[in-house]
Amino acid sequence: MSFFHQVMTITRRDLLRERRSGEVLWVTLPFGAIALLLVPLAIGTDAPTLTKIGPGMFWIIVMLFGVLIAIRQTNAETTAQRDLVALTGLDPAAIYVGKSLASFLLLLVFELVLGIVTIALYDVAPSDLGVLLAVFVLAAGGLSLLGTLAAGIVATGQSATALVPLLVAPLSVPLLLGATQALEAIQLSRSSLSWVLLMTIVVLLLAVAGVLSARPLQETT
Amino acid sequence: MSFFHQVMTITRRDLLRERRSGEVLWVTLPFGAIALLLVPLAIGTDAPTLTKIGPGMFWIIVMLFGVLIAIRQTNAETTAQRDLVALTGLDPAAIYVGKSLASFLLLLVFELVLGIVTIALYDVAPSDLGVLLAVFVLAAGGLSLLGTLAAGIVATGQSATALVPLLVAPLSVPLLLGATQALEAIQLSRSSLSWVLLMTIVVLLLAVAGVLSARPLQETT
Amino acid sequence: MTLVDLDKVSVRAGAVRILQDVSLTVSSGDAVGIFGANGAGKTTLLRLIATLQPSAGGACSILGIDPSTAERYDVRHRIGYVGHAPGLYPELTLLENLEFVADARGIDKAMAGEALGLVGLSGAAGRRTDHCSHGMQRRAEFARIVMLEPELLLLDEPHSALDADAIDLVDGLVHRTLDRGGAAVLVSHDRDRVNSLATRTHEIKNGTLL
Amino acid sequence: MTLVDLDKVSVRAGAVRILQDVSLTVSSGDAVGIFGANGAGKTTLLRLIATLQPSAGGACSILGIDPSTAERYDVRHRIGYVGHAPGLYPELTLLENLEFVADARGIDKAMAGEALGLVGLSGAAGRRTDHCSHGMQRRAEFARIVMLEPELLLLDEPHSALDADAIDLVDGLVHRTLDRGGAAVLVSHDRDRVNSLATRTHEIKNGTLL
Amino acid sequence: MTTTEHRVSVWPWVVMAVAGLVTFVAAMTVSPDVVQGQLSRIMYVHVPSAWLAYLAFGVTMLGSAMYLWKKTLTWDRIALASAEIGVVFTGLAIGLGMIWAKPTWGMWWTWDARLTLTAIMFFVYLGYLALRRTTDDLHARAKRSAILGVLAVVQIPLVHFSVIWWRGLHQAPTIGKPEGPSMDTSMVVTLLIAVFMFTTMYVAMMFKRIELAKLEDAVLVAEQTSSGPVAGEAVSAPDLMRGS
Ligand code: HEM
Ligand SMILES: Nc1ncnc2c1ncn2[C@@H]1O[C@H](COP(=O)(O)OP(=O)(O)OP(=O)(O)O)[C@@H](O)[C@H]1O
Ligand SMILES: Nc1ncnc2c1ncn2[C@@H]1O[C@H](COP(=O)(O)OP(=O)(O)OP(=O)(O)O)[C@@H](O)[C@H]1O
Ligand SMILES: [Mg+2]
Ligand SMILES: [Mg+2]
Repeated sequence: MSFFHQVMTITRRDLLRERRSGEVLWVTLPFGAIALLLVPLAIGTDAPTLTKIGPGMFWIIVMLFGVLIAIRQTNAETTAQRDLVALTGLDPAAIYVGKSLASFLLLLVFELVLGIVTIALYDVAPSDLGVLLAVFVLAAGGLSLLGTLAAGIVATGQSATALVPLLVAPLSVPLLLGATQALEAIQLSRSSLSWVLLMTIVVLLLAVAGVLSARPLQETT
Repeated sequence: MSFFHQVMTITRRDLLRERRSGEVLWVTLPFGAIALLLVPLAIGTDAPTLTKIGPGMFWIIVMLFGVLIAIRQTNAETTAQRDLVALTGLDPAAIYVGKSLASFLLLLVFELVLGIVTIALYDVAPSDLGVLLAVFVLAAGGLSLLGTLAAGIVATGQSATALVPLLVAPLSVPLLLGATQALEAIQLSRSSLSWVLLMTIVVLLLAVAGVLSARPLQETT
Repeated sequence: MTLVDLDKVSVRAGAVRILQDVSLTVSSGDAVGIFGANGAGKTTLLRLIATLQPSAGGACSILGIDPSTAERYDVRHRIGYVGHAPGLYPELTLLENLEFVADARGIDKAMAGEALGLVGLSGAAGRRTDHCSHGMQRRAEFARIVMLEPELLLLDEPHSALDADAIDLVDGLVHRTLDRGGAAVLVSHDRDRVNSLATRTHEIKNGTLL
Repeated sequence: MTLVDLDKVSVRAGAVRILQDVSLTVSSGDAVGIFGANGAGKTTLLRLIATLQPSAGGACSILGIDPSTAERYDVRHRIGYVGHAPGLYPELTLLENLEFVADARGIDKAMAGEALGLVGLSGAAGRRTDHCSHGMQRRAEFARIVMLEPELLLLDEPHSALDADAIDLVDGLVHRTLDRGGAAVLVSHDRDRVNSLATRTHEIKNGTLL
Repeated sequence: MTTTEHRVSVWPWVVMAVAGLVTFVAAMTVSPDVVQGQLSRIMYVHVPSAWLAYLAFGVTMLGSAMYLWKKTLTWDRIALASAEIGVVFTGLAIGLGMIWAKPTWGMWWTWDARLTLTAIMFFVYLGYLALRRTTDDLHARAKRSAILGVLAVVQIPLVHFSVIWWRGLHQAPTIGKPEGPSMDTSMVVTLLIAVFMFTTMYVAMMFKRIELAKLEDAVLVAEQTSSGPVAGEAVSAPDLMRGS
């Protein structure tokens, strides 16, 4: 059976489960939005500051919740469910990509909604929508790949859970940096190409790492 | 059996489970710290701004993760486990207080660690440790009571979990307000009493609401 | 003495009817066996008696109180319920799980280890629950019963997942409970075993007790 | 034809030895019954054969391949494993659960509904899994077997939680598998039922197969 | 349950229409504010909407508290009706505020504390309404939402005092001030008329909504006592041979 078909099977499953539990849509998303709403209250409202930190806030929230979204199901998955999936004979690499794809789509929605909130709240005017979209897609992609990879490591045992932040933190830095810098660049109408490239490289790296580690990771469970 | 003994039973259980899973210590806490670390990266390091937003950032993170900490077990709890606890005949009010107490202690640790990170990172000099401590305790108390209460309100079905953020985040505004304003007050060496009082009132309100609603809530599950 | 008295009780999940007009009386010394097809409503009935499942009509009296009132908190410690899924915390050891219950009931914690010994798990007392086999977890549940000696036993498929020794243990538990003037309700698909154990049996079909 | 060939295989969890020097051969047409006390290692053995449990020594050959190599992905679809806990997603309906499996195996989705009908769950196909009784969930697991018709059946306490009809279904499934030239390994505490079903039985004691 | 219990009354519609019309006329006839010009007319709807939202949520709190005490569903229905109307008024205040903000502040929305807190209040009571959808058991639903209904009220003072606690763009109290309103009397009078009209409108809406709530509950009860499908019938005897 084609790799693509296998990927879509997993993606469909995850999106269906999400539709039923509504975890992302009803828990993570509101939390993120509310966080953005509360920031100004917390740091004292002062227009220039807010406009300055607005985009940064947005990316921090996206980063944090992005990872939460990507590792969400694995924590819930039971041994029986893992056995079931394993015995369908699906290629672990396809499972990895499928899970990442589902998280990616959810994250994209998350980014869009929060993006609107940010624009409304911090009156940051988005310019150069092309780059903006590219950055959104790359950030969502990177985070979902990263989170799914981390989740795979978690799934290998309780003790491993500790590794997740340690793994996520360093790898999310280039993404965060790329995203913020790229947007700043377009604000100052400088070229954001280098930053977009940085993000692209990170995403590709993560994809490769995830696909290659998928089988070894599954074996250890 | 004494109410206090019942409370401690639940608190001990929760802390023991936490020690085993290390969820708060190894996932939530590092994530919070990382979030604080990433903020300067995201918004571009600029000392005065950072010092200005530092405390606010701290409280936002505490708020978000505080809620996650307070509702963590409820989502995981199985029907069999709920039945078990119900049939021990423990007073639901004691269960509520016990759960809150456990979350409170975890949150306190969380606050202290993040507080240190904040001071180191945003060079905000904490003055008047007495008030500071009071605010920390009240914030942790309020959040844990609120989170546990919300978890109880929605502990009926998946669909209900959705509402936790909608319930918690807004209701935590007065806590956030009190905490930030009180600290600002001591920074400007004004009296922070009124804000500490505000927080105290909110905490007491939540405690009363939680205790009174514990039985009706359990009945409905 | 009547321990359980259900009079035309119904249970629903929204519009779906799970139990309808179930009437059942259990007096001390009774061991009532309940049989029925999958999905007939046995577990629901058991949870209803355990005051864990609210009823949608009819009159219940469990250990002399109406479970829809707050009085149920006063009788719950007299009920011993073992369901399909084990009521244990997977990240705790078997011993810690039992100690929690002992603690919650104000019993000496030493009893927990003792009870585990009596169900033949003293060797695994310190093992994480999620590292224990299914049957071991079931045994640990019965260790809880051994420790608390409840008056009213409500056992959902008590013999499943247990080896011969453990099955004897369960049967012994039921007999001891009856001897102490308690009662038991046994839900099972294993008619032979339960028939030999029960003083009386009922069929449940599509939510109605025959 | 040999489907399973274990030669002095051991399984450990850290320092704990769960299985030691287990040798077992299962050829097509065999229905091997495995008995043993709680915690003896039956489930572990079954998961080992299902290529789900890595071995710590000895030589395994499952459906002609070495499960420690990546080849296992090529044979897993020929294995039908039903464990203690149901491998279902509680928030999905029974039908959706089976459709996912059908999808993952590239089978026509219509087969899913059909299989549910064959195990007597057509009425509950649209019901959320966590709203289904324990036995209904077990049945849904066997619906998966009905749908996939695997060559090698690995059933952990296949008869537990099932009513008489469903038990006949399981026995029927085993017979059909054998008739198709497949094989089955049946772990159980219900010796009578398995004895009548198995072509040969083994005892497992403290991790060693007798 | 006989249908005669559920007479559908028409007068509330009339009251609402009249009240709305009077407010409109008043707002349009009064001389415009010197600074704001024609825009100031928005105030006569914006401010009463906000205040009525306060009133509505206050009533929700009372209804909820009374339910927790008396355990009678009438109080639950009052709480629900008032919350729903309050959400409508809050939405109106926000909407008009935004329309007002665009020309005066040059943007639809900004980080102002009152704006943020008003939005949050809006979402909390949406959450309240959503919470009610999560169970069909009337008393379970009432209990759970009542607790929220009581707690959520803290936001009224938050929104009201926000302009004092956080200096922002939004108008500070001009009417509620101790030293009397700093506003042209004709405007104050018009505003008071508007507020009065909005209040009557609220009362009428309450009647309608409670009427509807009664019907909804009746439907639920009927559904839950009617002979619905029997769960057990979903399971039948398997026949494997059909497959082969
Ligand atoms: C989205 C934007 C807005 C929102 C959410 C909003 C919300 C509110 C709320 C909740 C109140 C009631 C406050 C109280 O009395 O406790 C209020 C009052 C008021 N608003 Fe707005 N408002 C918005 C925009 C505006 C704008 C643009 C103006 C005019 C420049 C304005 C002028 C006023 C005035 C004059 C009052 C009465 C103040 C008092 O006397 O207390 N609002 N608004
Ligand atoms: N990670 C682990 N650490 C320690 N012991 C373990 C671990 N995993 C399994 N075991 C032990 O391995 C033994 C075999 O478990 P298994 O589930 O195979 O038993 P079983 O024969 O299926 O028992 P049952 O009849 O109760 O199902 C058990 O004693 C169990 O406690
Ligand atoms: N929330 C719900 N919505 C719809 N149906 C439900 C719900 N909860 C339970 N049911 C149905 O109630 C019926 C009775 O369930 P119960 O667990 O009591 O059956 P049981 O007799 O224990 O079956 P088993 O022998 O399989 O354990 C089942 O058909 C189940 O699908
Ligand atoms: Mg059952
Ligand atoms: Mg086993």
